[in-house]
Amino acid sequence: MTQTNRLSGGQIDRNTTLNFRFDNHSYTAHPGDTLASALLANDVRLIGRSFKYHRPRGLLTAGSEEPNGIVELRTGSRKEPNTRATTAEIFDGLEAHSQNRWPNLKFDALAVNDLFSNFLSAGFYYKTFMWPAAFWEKLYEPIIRRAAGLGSLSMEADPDEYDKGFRHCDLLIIGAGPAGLMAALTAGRAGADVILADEDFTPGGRLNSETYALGDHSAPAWAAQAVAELTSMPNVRLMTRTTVIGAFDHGIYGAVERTGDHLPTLPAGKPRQILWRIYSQKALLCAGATERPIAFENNDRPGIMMASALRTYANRFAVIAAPRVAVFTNNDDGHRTAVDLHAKGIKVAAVIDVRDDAPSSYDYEVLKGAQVVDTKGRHGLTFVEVAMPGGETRTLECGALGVSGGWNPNVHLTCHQRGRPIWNEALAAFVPGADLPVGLTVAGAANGVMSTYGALQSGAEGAAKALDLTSALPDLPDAEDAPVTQTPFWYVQGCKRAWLDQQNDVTVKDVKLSYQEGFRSVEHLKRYTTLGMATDQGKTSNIGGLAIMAEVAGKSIPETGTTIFRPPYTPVPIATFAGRMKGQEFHPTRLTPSHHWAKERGAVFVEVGNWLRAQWFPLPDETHWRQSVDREVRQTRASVGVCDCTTLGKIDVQGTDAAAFLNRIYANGFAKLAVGKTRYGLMLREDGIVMDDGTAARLADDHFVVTTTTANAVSVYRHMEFTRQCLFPDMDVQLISTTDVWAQYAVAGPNSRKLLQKIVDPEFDISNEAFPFMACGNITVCQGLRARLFRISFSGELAYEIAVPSRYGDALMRRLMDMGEEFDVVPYGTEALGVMRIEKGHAAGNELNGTTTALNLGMAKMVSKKKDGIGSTLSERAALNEPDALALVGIKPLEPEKKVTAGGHLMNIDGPVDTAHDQGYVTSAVYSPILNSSIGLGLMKNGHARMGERMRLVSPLTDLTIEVEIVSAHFVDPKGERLRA
Amino acid sequence: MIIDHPMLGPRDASEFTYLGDASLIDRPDWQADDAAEAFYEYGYLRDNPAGEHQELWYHEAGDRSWLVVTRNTLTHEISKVELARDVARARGRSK
Amino acid sequence: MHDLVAITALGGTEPRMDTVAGVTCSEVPDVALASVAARMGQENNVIKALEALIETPVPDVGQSAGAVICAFWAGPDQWMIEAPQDSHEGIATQVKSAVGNAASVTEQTDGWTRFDLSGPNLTAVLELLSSLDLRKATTGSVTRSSIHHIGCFVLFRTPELFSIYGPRSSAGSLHHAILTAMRSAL
Amino acid sequence: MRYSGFQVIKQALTGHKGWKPVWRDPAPKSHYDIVIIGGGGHGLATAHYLAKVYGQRRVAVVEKGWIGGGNVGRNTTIIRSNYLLDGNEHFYEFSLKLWEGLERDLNYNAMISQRGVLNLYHSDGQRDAYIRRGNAMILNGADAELLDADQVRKEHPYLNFDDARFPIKGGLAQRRGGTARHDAVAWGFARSADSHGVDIIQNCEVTGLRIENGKCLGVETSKGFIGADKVGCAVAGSSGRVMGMAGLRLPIESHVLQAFVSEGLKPVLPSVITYGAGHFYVSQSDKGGLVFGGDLDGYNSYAQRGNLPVVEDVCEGGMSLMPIIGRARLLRMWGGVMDMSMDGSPIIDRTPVDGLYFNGGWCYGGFKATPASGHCFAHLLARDAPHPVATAYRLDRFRTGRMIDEKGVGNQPNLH
Repeated sequence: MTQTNRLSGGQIDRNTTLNFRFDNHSYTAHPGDTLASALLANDVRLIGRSFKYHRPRGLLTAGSEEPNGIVELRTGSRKEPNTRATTAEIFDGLEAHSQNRWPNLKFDALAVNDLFSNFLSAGFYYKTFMWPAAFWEKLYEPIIRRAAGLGSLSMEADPDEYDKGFRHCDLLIIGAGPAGLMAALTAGRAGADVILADEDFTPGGRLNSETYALGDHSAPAWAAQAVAELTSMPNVRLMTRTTVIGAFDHGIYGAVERTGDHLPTLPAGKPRQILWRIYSQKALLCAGATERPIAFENNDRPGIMMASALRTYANRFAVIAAPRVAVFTNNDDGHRTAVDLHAKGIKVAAVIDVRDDAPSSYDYEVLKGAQVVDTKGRHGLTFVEVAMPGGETRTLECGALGVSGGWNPNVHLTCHQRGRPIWNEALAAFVPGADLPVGLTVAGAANGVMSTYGALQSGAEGAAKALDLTSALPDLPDAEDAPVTQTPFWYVQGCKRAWLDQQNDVTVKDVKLSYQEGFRSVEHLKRYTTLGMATDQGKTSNIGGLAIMAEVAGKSIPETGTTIFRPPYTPVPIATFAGRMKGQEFHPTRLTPSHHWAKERGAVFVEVGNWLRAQWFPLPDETHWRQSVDREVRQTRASVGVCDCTTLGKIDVQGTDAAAFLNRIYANGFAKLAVGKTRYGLMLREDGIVMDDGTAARLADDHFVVTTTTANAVSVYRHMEFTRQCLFPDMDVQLISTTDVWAQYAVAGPNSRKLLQKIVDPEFDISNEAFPFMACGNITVCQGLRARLFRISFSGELAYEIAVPSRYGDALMRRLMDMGEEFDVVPYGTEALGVMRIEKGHAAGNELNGTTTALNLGMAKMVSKKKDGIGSTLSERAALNEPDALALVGIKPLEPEKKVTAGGHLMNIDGPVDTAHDQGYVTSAVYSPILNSSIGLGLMKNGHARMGERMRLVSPLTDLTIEVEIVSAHFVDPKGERLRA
Repeated sequence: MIIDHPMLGPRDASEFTYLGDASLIDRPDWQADDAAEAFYEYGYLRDNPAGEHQELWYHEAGDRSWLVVTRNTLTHEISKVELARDVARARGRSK
Repeated sequence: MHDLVAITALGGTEPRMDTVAGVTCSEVPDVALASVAARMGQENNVIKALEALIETPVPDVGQSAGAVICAFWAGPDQWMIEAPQDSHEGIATQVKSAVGNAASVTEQTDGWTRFDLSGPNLTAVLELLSSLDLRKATTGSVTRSSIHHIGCFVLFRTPELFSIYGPRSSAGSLHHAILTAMRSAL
Repeated sequence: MRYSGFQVIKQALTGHKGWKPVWRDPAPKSHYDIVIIGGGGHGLATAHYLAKVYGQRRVAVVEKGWIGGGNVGRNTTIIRSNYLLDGNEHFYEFSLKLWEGLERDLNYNAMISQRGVLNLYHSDGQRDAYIRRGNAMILNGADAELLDADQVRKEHPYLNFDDARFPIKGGLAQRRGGTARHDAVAWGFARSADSHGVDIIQNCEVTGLRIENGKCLGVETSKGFIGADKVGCAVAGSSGRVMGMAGLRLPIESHVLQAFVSEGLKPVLPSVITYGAGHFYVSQSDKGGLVFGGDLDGYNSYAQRGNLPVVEDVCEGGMSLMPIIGRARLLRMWGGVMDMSMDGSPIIDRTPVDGLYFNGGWCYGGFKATPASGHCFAHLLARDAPHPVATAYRLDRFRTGRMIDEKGVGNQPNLH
């Protein structure tokens, strides 16, 4: 027997029957159903358990404000915890499970918490579990943590894809109810670029749930007709299944489009969801209103719902929660539910209205001035107990109770920029305040205009006003226009346990206790009781809590505080915010022109910023990386090696003031650098700390090529543009990056010149005399390919850097390898590069760590005092120039086989080992195959004056203490004879 | 946020890189007697107003212009956007 | 003439071409590029010289102009000059001789990779890639923006053809981003 | 009233009638020995230690709104002492030790949970930096442990080891680090300070500082003038505004830092994890929410809210590090205003104005520092000399060049 609770009519497609499973039972449903309506249709009322007391939970609402009907949707790696059944569209094969229960939904062991609820009052945990100390960590907390949470993750990577997109419009309309549709028609007909976003899969909002007419159409039919017209307009984009989640600065709205959640499986390449960044000139919030409950004894049983939800299920989904229903209300709208249900042949046990002057009915009993004081039914409502005005009580049999405490405008987005809603006495509700996000206005029920006609009218007017339309407003259909006033009724007096936040189990009592203990501001209330912190963010519960706090404080609600909301409007999968930027696509990957060649050679690659660089090139017989690196170093120092240094930043600096500009940028001077020469450049931040280093080659009087470290290429370029545009705006200097233009290779080793002479075209003399150390120039190679040659050395060997247009990098590398065979040429990677620069004592990233000065690095002399170089003034501050300032030193273990550890600290040979006696630290360490010893560079107090001193190198973290000798940082060729050879 | 670039029109602020207070344009004279103190204040002290703030943004993913943006730090409202080079010249900077 | 073999930014010897639902993304390697930046106070002379070179008024902010040799706006008083590679291998030299000391010219040919997207419904693809207001994208307009964290130039040649320039070293990531967006949007 | 399990049971059986307000709601007296501006974590902690440790009896805390409503109530609740530089490390280790005894000290359960903090590294350079840091921690008496990739995988198998753009090479763990229930920290300090006679005056905004010939005489407030021998300012996030009333410019910028929490989930994360290749750190609260954050929005702001690009940046980092969270939903996002100092380290010092003392510049290290900050500020206020573990936090260190720059990014606050 299936769909026993299905009625006639509704907006579902009975020609198609879909199968789905909940807690491993099979059921059927129809297109147009949500999981919630489908469960109700199949008479499933118990759907979940509450957070704290594990009380049985059914559906409270029919929309995205649902706190109770939340499930784990789908299975395996696609399992979605805490999914609202009320917004989950049914699809064939859908599978869902209840959550936060064990062993099963009907018999939940932790329901025992409910028996002890009196001891688990608000904030009880702050007052206990403190003794003995260890018990919290070992016993109490683990128990609390195990009980934490509702749904569970699959613990597998999310296999679906997500996209991000960007859209622009004149007017963004948020919500496609009567106000939103009318606004879109008004703006669309006027030719404006409109985006109309609605979270539902069928636009129309409340119109889809009501039986009254608009003009000569039924409400849903009028909505469908409006949608049809909007869809036909090229300037209107209707985005269904799209929730506008946040209002951000300057008219930017975040919107999540659920493109795949209603599909059994995603088509190849298609996203599950898209995060849209919508850039709007103006925005109109037409988000409608949310019905609010009344708190009374045991008001949390499955079957007790919002009155409007009962109506929605009956009218839109043709589903009734139970054959006998009752309504508990403080306003006329509640009666509308009774009328609609009665018209569908549902037995209305009674309408219980707290008002003595409530409207009467011929069709069913209306209990005026009455209140629901208790309910029965373990897993679902069976009876409600009503206190009559006279004091006697009546018991009504019913399987569902519709509750209406009035309506709250959905002001959420108006608060996203910390705007505060204001209290409206007539509505007894908060309406949007004055301080809205710039460009946002509000229409319809969201603005407190509760009648259908009023919504249509304010939608039309809102759009016209936002776009400054002068044309006449479109004609509006006749529609119900009943004036709405609400007399607040928040909770039934004298009840022991009446729920406000049904998911977090926050009751009226908890709010009163919160007040009693001094937690009296709204912020304290919600933090102390967890009211409104559940997955529904208190959409139905915050206002009740605030009202009760006001009552006990003897203040008005506005005096007590406001309920403001933060983004997102409804919860959003974390993956949606990430889009495609995850896994390998987290950041772009930059490859050098000879990457493919290196791959062929079996290179091992390492990430350097976004670059991939060859780290070393293992040979088939090499089993450990050290074998490869040692070989690369030995071969380079013995003959010749080639290293891809394309990743170094290259900046073209031109203009008549180019030299003067470099004088500002670098601490050392460049004015007198001759054309055809290169110079090492030391760059300081304005605070006097070393920022970067590199070389500047002068190709012409007004043309330099500057190199930066790979890591700092972007920040150095930015710094140069700042200096050029903001500090020296009249300097004639132009900058452009050429990093990607040139493939550049270091050719190093005693045979490097011989190798280059085989490819450099004969008209270019690169002999030591014609092309000495630090020379540079434009040349051609391999019969006419334009290239640049720099005689600079990082390794300390006779070395060059040669650059060719990137497209030829691969070919040049292959050519160098062929031509170099006779010299036993070796390609080397960043590891060997690092070994050789440390052997040579060149400072690099580990030394230029953002805290070191030129003095620390032994380059104090380079900081010219004769010119206005950035950073020179602040580099003179006292503390940066103390006698025992750190200085760059070389570190050698007394026993060569002992390993120097980068990050180890230097301590005197005897004396205590603690921070008070810390002498410095090791910045870089490698094994030198040349010295057959582990070596390191370090920064040590007064280091340059302590050559030959023996120190202890301690690294308690890696459990190491060795004795080392402090030596010059220049382990290899200190006089620099090799690089000048 | 959106920055209305004086040449390019409205652009998403995520295309820009932020530096800080536009007073960073007013780099002191390195030869002045109080240069040390002046550079310390220039480098380290900020008005940090809760309200209108003139600040430097760099159009890194765009045309590489440095801009001076006048923005309210309480509301994020932007009231003025200028090319930093023009501002620097107006403040008397040259070479 | 040298005998070194060039490879494309994506690493092939032949340019890559992919088609999804009638939209084609093709790698265009045979383009010569040079940047021109006016020297201080020489802005007008540069504009005159460039006009002669591209045989049409120099493009305004955010615009491109020219037939065989095309110029597009890259920044204040700064342009990129674009020409067919085989006929203009020495583009930088050619431009430099045209502008003389009125401007700084820099070889940019190998700094960039170019992908041309052609076909219907291109905006559906582009709105997944960049925040540009496509309502303002008219024939000839050029914008520099970032695509998946990669700084690019987007040139709108016609409603059914536009070119994306990205840094050569990021060609693989850019190409992946474009294809992904095509498969998602089309 | 003393809190205990017994008390909870007793009250339950007597209808919870006996629970008293956790702190009084006194009217301000005309004069106090010491007035603390700011009823946040640091201000309340300062009051607690002034009263309990330094025997000060006439102390008031004035708070613009409700106590605990500032950054102590809007952070990601992490406590740790894994710092590199001595100036910081011994201070934060002092703080962590105070955390370890705090609940007994306050007789309030702040749910301090030493579940461990793990900082991942993704390159040899990062590893070397972490080794130096771990050594500094140990040499300062803290605990530190270096893990290689296999050890990390063993403890956190759900991290992305197989499809990572920046593979995890290992991590630096501090087992004693963890989390605390941030609101409870504020309430616990308030309750203790109040019980020691401190007046906590809420909804009392400081509108001015009364300064006569170089001496601070008290504070002008929305509840009138309150005289004080000494005024301590602990309003991180608004330091510029309050110290501006004394005409002082600070080495501080105010920036917004966003934080995020997911819907409640059954336990996933055993400890706090920080991604080394993206802007993302995360822990799981005792209620089951993933509490996470990342980088500053990057621009000066007092707005307590951020924008989408950083939300996306943080989630991109999260998905790259742990793709299992893809289908967990982000429930709520908010922003806190940070005092970002010029070297990323705090300031606890006298000011040029006699009788005016300053505590600020906490960047996003403020929460974990709460007990030590209060203790050291109390020491400074009571003894007029810096506490031994806070000697480096001088206001004039930038003039002399004694910056405490953990990140090495210099005088650009939004990079710290």
